[in-house]
Amino acid sequence: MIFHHLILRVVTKILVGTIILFALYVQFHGDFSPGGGFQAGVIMAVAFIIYGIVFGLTAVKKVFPEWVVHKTLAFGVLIYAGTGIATMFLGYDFLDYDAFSPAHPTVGQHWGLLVIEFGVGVTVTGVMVAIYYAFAGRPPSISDEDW
Amino acid sequence: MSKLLDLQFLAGHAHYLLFIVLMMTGLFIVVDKTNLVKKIVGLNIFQVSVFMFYVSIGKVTGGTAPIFPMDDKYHVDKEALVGIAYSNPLPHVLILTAIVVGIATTSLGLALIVRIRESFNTIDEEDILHIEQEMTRDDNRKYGNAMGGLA
Amino acid sequence: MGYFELDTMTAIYAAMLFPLIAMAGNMVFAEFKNVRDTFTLLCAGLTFGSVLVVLSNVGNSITTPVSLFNVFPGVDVAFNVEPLGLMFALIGSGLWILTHIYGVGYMRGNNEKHHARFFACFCIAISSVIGIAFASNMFTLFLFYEILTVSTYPLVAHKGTPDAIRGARVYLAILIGTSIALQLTAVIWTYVLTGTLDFTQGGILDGKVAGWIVPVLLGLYAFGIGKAALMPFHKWLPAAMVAPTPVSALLHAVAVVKAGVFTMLKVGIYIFGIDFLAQTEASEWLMWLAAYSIIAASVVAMFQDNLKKRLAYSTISQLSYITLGMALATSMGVLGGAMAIAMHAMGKITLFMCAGAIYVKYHKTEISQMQGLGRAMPITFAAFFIGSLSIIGLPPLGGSWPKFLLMVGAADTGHYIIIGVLMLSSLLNVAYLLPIVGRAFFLPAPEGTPTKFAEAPLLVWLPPAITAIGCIVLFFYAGALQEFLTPIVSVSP
Amino acid sequence: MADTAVVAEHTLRTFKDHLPVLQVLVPFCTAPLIVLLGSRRLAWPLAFIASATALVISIMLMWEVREGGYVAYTLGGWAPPLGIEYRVDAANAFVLLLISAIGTVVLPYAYISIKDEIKARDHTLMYACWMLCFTGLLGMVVTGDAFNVFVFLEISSLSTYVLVAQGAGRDRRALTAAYDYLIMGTIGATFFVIGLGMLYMATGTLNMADLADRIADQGANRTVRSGFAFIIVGMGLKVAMFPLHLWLPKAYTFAPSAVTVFLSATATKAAIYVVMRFTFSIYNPDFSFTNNTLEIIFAPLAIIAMFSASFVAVFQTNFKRMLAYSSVAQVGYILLGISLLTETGLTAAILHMFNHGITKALLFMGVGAYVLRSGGAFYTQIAGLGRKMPITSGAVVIGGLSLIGVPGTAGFISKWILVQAALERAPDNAMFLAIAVAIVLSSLLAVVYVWRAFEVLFLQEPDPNSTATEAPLMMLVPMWIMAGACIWFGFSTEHLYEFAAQAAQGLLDGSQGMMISTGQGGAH
Repeated sequence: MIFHHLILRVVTKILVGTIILFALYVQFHGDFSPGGGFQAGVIMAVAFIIYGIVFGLTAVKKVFPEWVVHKTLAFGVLIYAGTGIATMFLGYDFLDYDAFSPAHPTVGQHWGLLVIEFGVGVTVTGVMVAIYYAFAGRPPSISDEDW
Repeated sequence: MSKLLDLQFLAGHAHYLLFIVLMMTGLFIVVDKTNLVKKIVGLNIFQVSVFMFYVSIGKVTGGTAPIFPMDDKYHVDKEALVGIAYSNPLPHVLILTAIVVGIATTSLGLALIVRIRESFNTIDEEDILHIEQEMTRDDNRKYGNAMGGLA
Repeated sequence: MGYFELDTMTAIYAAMLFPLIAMAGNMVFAEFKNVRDTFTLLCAGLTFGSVLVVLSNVGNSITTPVSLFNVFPGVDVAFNVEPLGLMFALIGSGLWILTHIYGVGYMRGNNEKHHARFFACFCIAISSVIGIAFASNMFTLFLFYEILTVSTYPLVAHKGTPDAIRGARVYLAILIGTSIALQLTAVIWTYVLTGTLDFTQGGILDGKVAGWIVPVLLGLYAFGIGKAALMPFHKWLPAAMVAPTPVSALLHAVAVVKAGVFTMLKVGIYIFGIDFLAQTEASEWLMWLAAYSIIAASVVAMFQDNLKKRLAYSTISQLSYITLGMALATSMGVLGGAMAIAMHAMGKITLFMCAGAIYVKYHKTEISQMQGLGRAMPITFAAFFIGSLSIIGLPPLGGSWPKFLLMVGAADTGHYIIIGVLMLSSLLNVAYLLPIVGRAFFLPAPEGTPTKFAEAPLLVWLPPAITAIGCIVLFFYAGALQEFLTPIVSVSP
Repeated sequence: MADTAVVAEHTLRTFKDHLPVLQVLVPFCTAPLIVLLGSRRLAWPLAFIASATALVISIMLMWEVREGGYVAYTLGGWAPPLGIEYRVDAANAFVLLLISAIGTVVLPYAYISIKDEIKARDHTLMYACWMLCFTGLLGMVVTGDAFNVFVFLEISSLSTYVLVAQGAGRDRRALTAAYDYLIMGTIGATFFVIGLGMLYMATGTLNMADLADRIADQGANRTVRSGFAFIIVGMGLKVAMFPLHLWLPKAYTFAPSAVTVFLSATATKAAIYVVMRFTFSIYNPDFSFTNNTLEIIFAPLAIIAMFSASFVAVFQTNFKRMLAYSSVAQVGYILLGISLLTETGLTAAILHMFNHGITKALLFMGVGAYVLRSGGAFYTQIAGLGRKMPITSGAVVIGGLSLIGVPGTAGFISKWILVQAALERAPDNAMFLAIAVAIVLSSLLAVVYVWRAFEVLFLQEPDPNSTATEAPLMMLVPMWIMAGACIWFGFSTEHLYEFAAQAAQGLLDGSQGMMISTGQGGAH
């Protein structure tokens, strides 16, 4: 835990929340304005990464443990695929969102898109954070046996 | 092309030229540099050139971002649509995928480099090559006379 | 007896199956040698029995092919019976019984290792011989031809000594090499040209091809059938002599080499057709090559001191008789060749078994060491004597007929030089075979050579004695045999 | 509940329509599931169930297209050419079957081999990667959208790099092998994308069938041609086409045995399928440039590969590496079959894809078993194991014979048909006679390198203090399934042959081949 760089830490603490908020905005606004899962995911990840950079890996791992990261990224993919499977169970093609409200396809598309974008967002967040952990979490030189 | 150097033609295809230049730069780095990380960088430049190529395909002169103008109730307002040219979104979408793939490749490559660094203590191709030749020589010293008789 | 009411195809399959059962038995009873060997003997008997059933059912008529299964459109694994194949099957399975008895005696008397593996591979070889004999198209024949090659490799390399391995390598390299590089090409080419591979009376190529292709194709076949040991692809035969004698006896005097010349005859008769060969004169060169092989091999044989090597070279020259018979492209020649298969088999196996007997008893391989051994092993050497006379082709021994027929065939086609060649080769045979017997009986035995009667074990000297008698018997049944074989040359409507 | 019953009934009715997407979806969902559960005990069963399901699906697909025609499926209900379309005809049904069958048979084997060769903590992720690789390969083959091919290609490649790198536990050279493969593979994939971009410029579509039509309409122009060049080179890297094969031997040698088995039997095959699809269906083979590429570039390269790679294989001292080189040579056969441009030739190529798949899988499995028992694949390490591990070695012998192409084995059939194809063209061009001879001669080299292995295995004396025993049953069963397949398809090939011919026809019909529709898939 690093105790210097007061300004950095204060600013970060303020920023992280905002970043997450913005990420959520991009996420859920993505289906009718620029944005979407990919961008939102990366932004969300940025929140954690900046936290990690400033407060150290151990701190951020307390907030967002590594195993949770792995589950998250797997879970996002499942949300995505699950949506498709759901449409299939409703008797439509894979990922045919009309299934969700056959009466008003637009609405169906809207919801479907929202869900899968959420899945994408979750996955991207997970992946980005995972990559950050993977590289940041490695002491520079370590013998092959003990890791 | 009557003229030897058709400037108009070149100007018209500037983005292709740029794409080619970038691509060649990338490839050259991949082939020439012995530092594994630099190779990855070269690979990235190479891929980026392709992304640019795709994006440039999608451009429609005077086209704008392909998003329907909406009124406050999130309904497409028909009259705003009139006379708007949209760029072709498909290449951009494709490239979004390609970019993601690129990121995955890069991070995987870097991860491999980290491991290589850990087990070879170098990220320079030449040195690694020497080490590996040494290993092969050891193998042959240990098992080399295993020709199972003359073939 | 219900057993004889087996229908022909079942009998054929049975004949191919029993050896495999025997193989399985060898694997299972690997440890109990008596059980194992009796079991194998039983299977050998049954195999011979089933072939006899085929004989009694079919006689010397030619049955229509029955397809076992279709491999891919236009090519299938199918079998039929025709006199030549039936004769080959009879020889193969019949002599297997004797050789097995002999083999048991030899392997035990010589205390070789890995009996089970040895006999197992032996069984596979026999099974594929039966397959070759009854194959009704070139594909099937080629299939079993290759299985035979692969299954005999472990037998040749059996001793596992470096030179055994080297010999086995030569064996494999030449046989696989020729068959894949040349024969396979020829077969596929034939298939592409004619769209069929079935053996049909009068050949399938007639009218399909002409000009330069015919000799080329014949060449691909003639050299591709490496087992026929046509020069220059004969080296494998001497090389394979590193194998234990039973192998040399059955496989390199009967099964393998005869499979080669048998294939050669089949190709000549049923793929090209004698008349087609005759009119295109495509086989002219092959005839001369065969003639050359006959003389050259005999000459080489004269200078071999190792008994088995000498016999090997003599085999090479004898095989070329059969190739010659095919190349003469006359019915007489072909008949001669066909008969030579039987006669030579009988004679040569005798000689090899005798050689083995000598080795088992006194571990002598070089002819020069065998002086005066005749007093110790009279029966063996008597058998050897008869065998050599049969090879030379003197009446009253089986070997005389094929030579006679070949000469007639040569006379028909007006190749009088060939007659001379045959004469000469007989003289050469005399020159390289009889001295062995002569030395054994009449020359004074050097120090250390036992002189009082001490034969090899019963199991080892009995079989050659039987085959020797067989040589004499065959002389009197030659006519019948010729009768039996005639259908193969009479072009059916 | 009533409506669930309705839903269930509805689902059953439409299950058949969903086959194409399920083929990919099942393994695709399994991968994250394995990670999510994160249980070492559940990972393998899940993977196995997924592959088995994929196998069943591929068989059902094959059954649907056996009469020719195709099954189409539109993703998200967007009609092609706009939406992504999955389209299965005889050709890809065949490859799908090969891949899923191999995947299913290899997994039980992999269970032991992976346990032995890889640290326990990596197992779950390992199987997840395996599933992703499986997904990618199936996807490459099943999809009817050109860009989708690239996506799946990358999915499979990325997971492949990871899988190869797993060999680092035994030999650190696996890392560099994976790295080299990554660099080359990425360049190849990117070339492929450039090619697609050019196609898109020229035609404005990425749907294969649509592409085929438009190219047929507008004929060859410079963009289309250069696109072809990029695609062929890009895929050539993945196929390990002769001069572009450098990554293969190293990757196959140092990857974990199970991974090598899986990759050698499937990865190159999927890439070859893509090459076939592009050269024959999308680029109409009547185009002179397609023709020339095949006859002037593919054929010579293939022949060089057949000889040079086999020749190198002869002098290897490591069984695994030897087999890797022979793989390069065998790819040569397949490409040669493609370059003959006749239906027989293409049939031979497709058949050889299949036969070589099972043969190589069998042989590499054998190597894996030896590695498991004697700790290495060098000839000195496996010397005399033929007596210590008779059952394994028996299977290896069958595989070796099939690799040589001895009659009675699968390898013989495809070689036969290949030679036949060459000879059929001999009358109009004597060069093909030479090619036929080249094929048989190169298989003689196969005799040499295979037989060396046999002699080492059976004729050399085993190391006295080696404790090698017979491989465990879970390895033997898959091996003998493959061995049985080698024998079976060496004798009764007719159905396989007819299907391959069917596929070849479909491919050779070019754009028309993709137009004939009998089975229309897709719900509603």
